[in-house]
Amino acid sequence: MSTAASPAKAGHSGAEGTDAGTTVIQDSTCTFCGCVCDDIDITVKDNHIVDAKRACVLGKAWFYNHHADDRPSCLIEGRPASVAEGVERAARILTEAKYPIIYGLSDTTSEAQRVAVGIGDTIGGTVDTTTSVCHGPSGMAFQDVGEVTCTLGEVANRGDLIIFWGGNPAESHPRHFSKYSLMPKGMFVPNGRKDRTAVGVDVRKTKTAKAMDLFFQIKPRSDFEALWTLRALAKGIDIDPEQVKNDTGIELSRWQDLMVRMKAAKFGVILFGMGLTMTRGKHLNSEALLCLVRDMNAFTRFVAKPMRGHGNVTGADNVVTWQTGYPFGVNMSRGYPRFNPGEYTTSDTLARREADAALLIACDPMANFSQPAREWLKSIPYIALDPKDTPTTRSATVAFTTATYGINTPGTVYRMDDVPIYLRPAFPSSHPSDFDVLSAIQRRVAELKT
Amino acid sequence: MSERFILIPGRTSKQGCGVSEGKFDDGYQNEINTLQVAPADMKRMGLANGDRVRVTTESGRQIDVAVTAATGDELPPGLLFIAYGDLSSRLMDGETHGSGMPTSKGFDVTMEKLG
Amino acid sequence: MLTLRYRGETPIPIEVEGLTPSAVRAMAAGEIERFEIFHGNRKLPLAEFFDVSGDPADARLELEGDLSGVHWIGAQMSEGEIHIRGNAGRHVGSEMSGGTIHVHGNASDWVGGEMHGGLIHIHGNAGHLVGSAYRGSRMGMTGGTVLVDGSVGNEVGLTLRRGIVAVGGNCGDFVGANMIAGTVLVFGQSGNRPAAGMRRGTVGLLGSTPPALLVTFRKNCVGKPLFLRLMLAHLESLGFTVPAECWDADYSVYNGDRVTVGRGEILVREASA
Amino acid sequence: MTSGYFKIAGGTVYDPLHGIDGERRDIWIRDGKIVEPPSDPEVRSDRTLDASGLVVMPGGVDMHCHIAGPKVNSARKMRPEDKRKGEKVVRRAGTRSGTVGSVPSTFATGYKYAGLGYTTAFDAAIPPLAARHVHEEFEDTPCLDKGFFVLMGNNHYVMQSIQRNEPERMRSFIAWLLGAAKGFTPKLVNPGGVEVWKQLPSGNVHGLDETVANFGVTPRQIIEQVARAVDELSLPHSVHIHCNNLGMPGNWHTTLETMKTLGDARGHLSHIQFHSYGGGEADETTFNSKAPPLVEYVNTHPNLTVDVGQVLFGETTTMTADGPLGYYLSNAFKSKWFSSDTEMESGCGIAPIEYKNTSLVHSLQWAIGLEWYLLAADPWRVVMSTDHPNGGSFLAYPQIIQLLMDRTYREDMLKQVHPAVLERSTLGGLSREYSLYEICIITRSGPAKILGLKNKGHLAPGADADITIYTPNDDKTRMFELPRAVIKSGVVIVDQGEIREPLTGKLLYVSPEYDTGIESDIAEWFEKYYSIRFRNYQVPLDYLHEAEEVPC
Repeated sequence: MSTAASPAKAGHSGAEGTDAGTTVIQDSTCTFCGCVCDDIDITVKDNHIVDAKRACVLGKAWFYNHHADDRPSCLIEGRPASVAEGVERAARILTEAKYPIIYGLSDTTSEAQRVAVGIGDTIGGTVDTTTSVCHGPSGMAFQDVGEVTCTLGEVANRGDLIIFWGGNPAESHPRHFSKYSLMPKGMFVPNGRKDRTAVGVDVRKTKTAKAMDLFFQIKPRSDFEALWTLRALAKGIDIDPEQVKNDTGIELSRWQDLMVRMKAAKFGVILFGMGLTMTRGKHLNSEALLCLVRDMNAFTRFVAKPMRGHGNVTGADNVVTWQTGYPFGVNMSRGYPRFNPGEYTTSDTLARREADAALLIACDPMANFSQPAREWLKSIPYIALDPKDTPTTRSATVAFTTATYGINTPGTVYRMDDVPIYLRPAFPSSHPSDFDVLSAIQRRVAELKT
Repeated sequence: MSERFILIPGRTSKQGCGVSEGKFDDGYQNEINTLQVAPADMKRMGLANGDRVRVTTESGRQIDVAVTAATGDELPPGLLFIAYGDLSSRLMDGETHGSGMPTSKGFDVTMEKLG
Repeated sequence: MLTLRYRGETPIPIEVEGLTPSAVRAMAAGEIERFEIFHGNRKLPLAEFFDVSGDPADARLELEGDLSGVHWIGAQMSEGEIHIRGNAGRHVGSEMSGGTIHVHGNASDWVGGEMHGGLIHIHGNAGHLVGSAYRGSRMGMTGGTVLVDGSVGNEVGLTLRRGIVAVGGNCGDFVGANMIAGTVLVFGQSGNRPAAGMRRGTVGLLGSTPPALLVTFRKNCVGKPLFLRLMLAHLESLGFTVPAECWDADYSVYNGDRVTVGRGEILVREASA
Repeated sequence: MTSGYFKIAGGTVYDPLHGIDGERRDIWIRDGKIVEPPSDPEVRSDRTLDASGLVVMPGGVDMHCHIAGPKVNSARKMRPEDKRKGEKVVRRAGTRSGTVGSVPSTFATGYKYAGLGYTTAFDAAIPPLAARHVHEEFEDTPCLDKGFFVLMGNNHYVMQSIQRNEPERMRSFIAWLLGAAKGFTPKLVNPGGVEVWKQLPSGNVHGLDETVANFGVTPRQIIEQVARAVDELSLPHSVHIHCNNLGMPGNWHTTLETMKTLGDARGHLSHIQFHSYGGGEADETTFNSKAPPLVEYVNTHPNLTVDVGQVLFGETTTMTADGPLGYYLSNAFKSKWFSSDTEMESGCGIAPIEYKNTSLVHSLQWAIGLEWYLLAADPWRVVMSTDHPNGGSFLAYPQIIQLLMDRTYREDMLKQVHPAVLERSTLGGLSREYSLYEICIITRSGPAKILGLKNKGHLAPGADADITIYTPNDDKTRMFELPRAVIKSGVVIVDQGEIREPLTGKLLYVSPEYDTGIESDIAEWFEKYYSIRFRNYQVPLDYLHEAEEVPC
C-alpha cells in the first residue's frame, strides 16, 4: 500500500549562508493565507525568526509567533503523556468509533493530508476539510456549472478589469493587490495599476472598497439579485429599473455602466469571497457568479476565482479529491467514498449528533462552529493536532502539539489557484510534525483493524 | 428598547494576527469580543464605545457584547459587524440547508442597550 | 404485510438501502432478520434494530417507530408499498422508479432525490431538496409524484426534468431552481428567488401572499389556466388536499427565467376579489 | 536456501521485439528483472508459476492518457454524479477504496490499469508549473510505472526564442524545463492556438501559418523547431503533438501539413482519429473520414508514429490543454465547462460529453479510429489508445481488442451505428483481423519502442519483469479484461483479478544536458512574469518517490 513520502526526505536546504548565529532563508513561503507568498526572506536567530522580509502584517505575525515553545508534545485528558501513548489512545478511539469524522487539514502539508485521508479510509470514517465552511458552496456551484479560471500569474499579466466581490482582501489577503491582482506590471498591463480598473462589490465600505476605482455598496444579502441583473444585462434583456434599484440598492444605470466596462475589458477577473458563500443563498450565490463569468466569455475573456483563506485549504481539496474522487465531506463508512454536502459535512454530522469521535487536524471548530455543533463535539472523544493552544486543543481527549508547517517542517502546499509550492523550513521543532503523528496513527489503526 | 439590524461577522487583520499570536491573548480576545456599530446608530441608540448591548437572533440565540463605533463610513446604518470568533459562533444555527455551510453572515438580529 | 418495528435509539445513522418490497417479498422471516443494514460503519443484521413480523408476499412493508435516524428507506424501489408510521430519515424513495411510499410523520432531506417514477406522500413536513437533483447531476427527478402535506425546505424540485411535486404548506428558498421541465406547486408561502434559472416547466406559487419574483421574470397574462384545474383535480384524486380558494382564483402567469431559455412559467394566485 | 529466482513456466510467449510469436518458453525473473536461465541446471526457482496453456505478454504500456495533475483532478472535482452512479472500489486489507466513473481516483486508476494487465502509463499533458502536483498524485497511483509529457506548444519562452531565431537557446530551455519538471518529452497542444485563446474571446489559430499575436510566430515554426530540438537532444521519445484544429471538419489538411512540416524529424501525432476529418467549415452534412490519405502518408514515412484515440459510445469527460476546444465542446454539448489558463505555459478545458451511436459525427469518429488500426501497414507505429478519458475510458481496451481481432463482432456493431458511416468511411470494406502478435505490438511492444523504453515491452533478459498472463478465450473482451496474473517488477500484483501487492511503481523521467549558462537568462525572464519564485519552481530529485532516469 502506497504511503505518503516523508517530507523530511524531500527537504530542500534553503539556508543561504550564516553569520553571527543567524541564518537567512531566501524565497521562503508564508502559509498563513491562500496567497502563499513564496518570496519571503526570513532571518533565524537561535530558533526564533527575527526578520521576515516582504511578509505582510499577517505574515509577520505568523513568522514571529511560531517559535519552538515548551508545551508538552502530547496531552491526554489534559495530562502530559508520551507521543506513543497519545497515538495508542487516538488509534483506539478511532477504531472503536462507528461514525468517526476527520476534519480540518487546511493548515498542514499535503503529505500529511494524504495520510489523514488514508486513516479515514481505514477506519470507515468521514473526511471533511474547512472547505465545507469556507468555499464549499463555491465547490458545489463548480459541480453544477463548472468554472472559468486561471492561475494568479494570468491575472497579473493580463487582467485589466478586476472585480472584488463579497471579500475584503485588504484585510484577509493583504498582499493580493500588490503581488497578483492590482499593482503588478504585467506582460499586457505594463503600467500595472494604471492599466487596470478595480471594482468592488460589497455591503460594507471596507479597506478593500477604498482601494477601488468603482464601488457598488449593495443591499445586504442582495448578491444574487445583483449578479442576476448583470447576467440579464450581458444577455441584453430589458429589466425593470425600479425593481433593480429596489432589489440591489443600486441604480440600473450603474450596473449598465459596469456591464459596458466588463464587455470592453480584454481580460476580466472576478475574485470573490465568503460574502457570497456564507450568506443566505450560499452555493447558488456562487453559482450565479460562475454563470455570469461563463456568459461573459461570449464577449471577451473573463475568469473567476474564489479567494481561498487558509495556506493549504486548496491542497486539502486536491488531496481529498485525488484519493476519493470528491473534494470534501466524503463518507467512507460503507467501505467506499460517498459525497453529499449537508449530509457528510462536519457542521451537520456534529449538529445532528451523529459523529461519535473526531480527529481534528489544524483547525479550531470549538471557536468557529455553530453552538449546537460545538456542544456535541465537547461531548464526544476527539483528538486534536495543532501547533497552538486553542479552544479545540483544550477540550481534546488527546491533544498533540505539532511542528508548524513551513516554519519547522517541509512539504507541499497548494496556493489558492492550485499552484503547488514547496516549503523550506526555517528551524527544527522539538514537536513531531502532523505527518509523523498521523503516520503513527495510521500504522496503529491498520493493525487494530486487521 | 431594541432595534432590528443585520449582523455580518467577518475576517479582520487584527483577528488574523491574533490567530498566530495566540487565541487566549488580549489582542485576539478584544478583537472578537467587540461589536462594530455605525456611528449614526450609536448616536441614535445613545451608545458610547465600551457600552454593552444584547444581540438576539431570530432563532433566539443571544450574546452580550461591548460596542465600538465603526471607523468612518465603513458600516452603513442598520448593519453591525463583528470579527469571527466565539461570539459570532454563538449566534450560528446548526442548519446548513443541505449545503454543509451554516448561514454565517447576514443574520437578522435585534440589539438592545444593556443597563 | 411485513411489519418492521424499529427499536433503535442510536444517534448514529442507520442505513437500510436495498430494503425494498421486491427485495424482501421472496424472503423467509429468518432471511429478513439477517438482511444487512449499516449502523455507521458497522454492518449488522436487520434484527439488531427491528422486530420483524408478518409476511412480505404482498409486497407491502410497514415500518413503525421514530425512524428519523433511519435513512434510504425505499431507495431504488420499483414496486409495492411502504408505509412509515412515524418520522423518516434522509433519502426516502431516492431514485425510486415505481410503487408507493407513505410517511405518516415528517421526513428529512432529499425525499425522492432523482426519482424516476412512483408516488411518495409525506403526510407531515419534509426537509430540503425534495424531488431534487443530487449535486452535480445534469437533471433531477425525471418522473413520478411527490406530495407533502406540510412544509418543506430549500431547493424543492432542483433541476426537475419531469414529474410533479406538490407542497401543501410553505417552502424555502429557490423552489424549482434550474428546472428543465415538470411541475412544482406550493400552496403555502414561498421563500426567495423562486424558479431561479428555470428553463421550462411550471412553478405554481399558490399561497395567499405572492412572493417577490426575480427581475428576469416578466408578467405575461392573468387568467384561469385549464391546465392548473386539471392538475388540481389530479392531486385531489391522489388524496392530496387542495385549498378551496385555489379552484376559481385568477392566476398571473410570469415567463422566465430569461437569463436562460426563458420558456418556464410561474403561476401566482391573485388575491380573490 | 533461496535462489532468488521466480520462473514463469511453459507459457505461450509473445515477444514481438524478438520475433517470438506464441512459442512455448520459460521466463526467469530475479530482482525485478528478466534474466537468463541459471547456467547450473541444479538451481531451482523459489517460486514457479505454471503458465502452460496460458498467453504470456509483456505488461501493457499506455503511452497517451490523462490520469494525474490539475486537469484530471479538476474533472474529478467537477463530476460527483459520474462517480456516484459508477462502479465503487471497496477498501480491502492492503488496498484503498476509490471511485471510478470516467475519471477514476488515483488508487482506483492504478488498480484498474493493473487489472487489465497494464504496468506502465504516461500522462500526456502536464503544465510544468503543476509538476509537483503530478508527482504527488503519481505516488498515490499504484501498480504502474509512470511518466508525463511537458506542455510547451504555447510556452512563452519557447515562442520568444523562435521569434528571435535562437534555436540553441530554445533547445537549452527545453532541456532545462524537462529536467526542472522531471518530465519525459515536450508536448505540443494546439501550438500557438492556446495563447491566442488567452488573448481573445473564442480565440484560436485555424491553420499552421497564422501568426500568434504578440509573439510573431506560427504553429508551423513551433512544430518544426521543437521537433528538431528534440532530435538534437536525442530524447528517448519524439516530440508529442496534438495538432491544431482538433475535431473540426476538414482538419485533415492541417494534420497532413503538420506531418509534412516535420520533414524527416521524428514526430508522434496523438489521438490521430480526432484529426482525420474531411468536410467543410463546421458543416455536419459534409463530415467524412480522411483516414486513408493520412494513413498512406504515415505508412510511407517511418519517422512518424501515432496513437489512435479511439471513440467508444457512452458518457465520458473530455479534458484537454486545448482551452478553445474545451469551450467549443461545452457549447456543443450544453454541458458544464471548466477552463483554467496556466501562466506562461498552457490552457485547460474540461466538459462532460456523451458519444451516441445514433449521431453521424460520433459514429464516424468511432469508425475512423478503427480505420486507422485496420489500414496501418506497420503496427509498430500505430498505438492503441482512447486518449483516456477523451474518446472513452481505458477500461474499454478489451472491447477495442475484440473489435480488431473479431471481424464478426465489428460488423455487428457497425450495423448499430449511423448508416451513413458506410458511405463516409472505408470501414465497411475492411476485413482485416488483428493477430495476438499484432495486439501485443500495438498495446506494449510498439508504445515501449516509440517511447524509447529499452526495458519495457519485451521479455528478453534485462527487461523489467512486467508481465501479463492471459487465459486464451475466443471472446477477446473476456480474455483481456481478466488476466490470470499480472507481474510488476517481478512481483505478482494481480491474481485472478484480485489486487495482491500494489507496488507504488516508479517515475520515468529524462534529464538531458544543456548549456547551464542559459539559467540566468531563464531566471531573469521567470522572475519578471511568473507568480512564483524561480527557486521554488524546479523539482529536485529528492522530491521524487521511486524514480528512474531514462538515458538520452
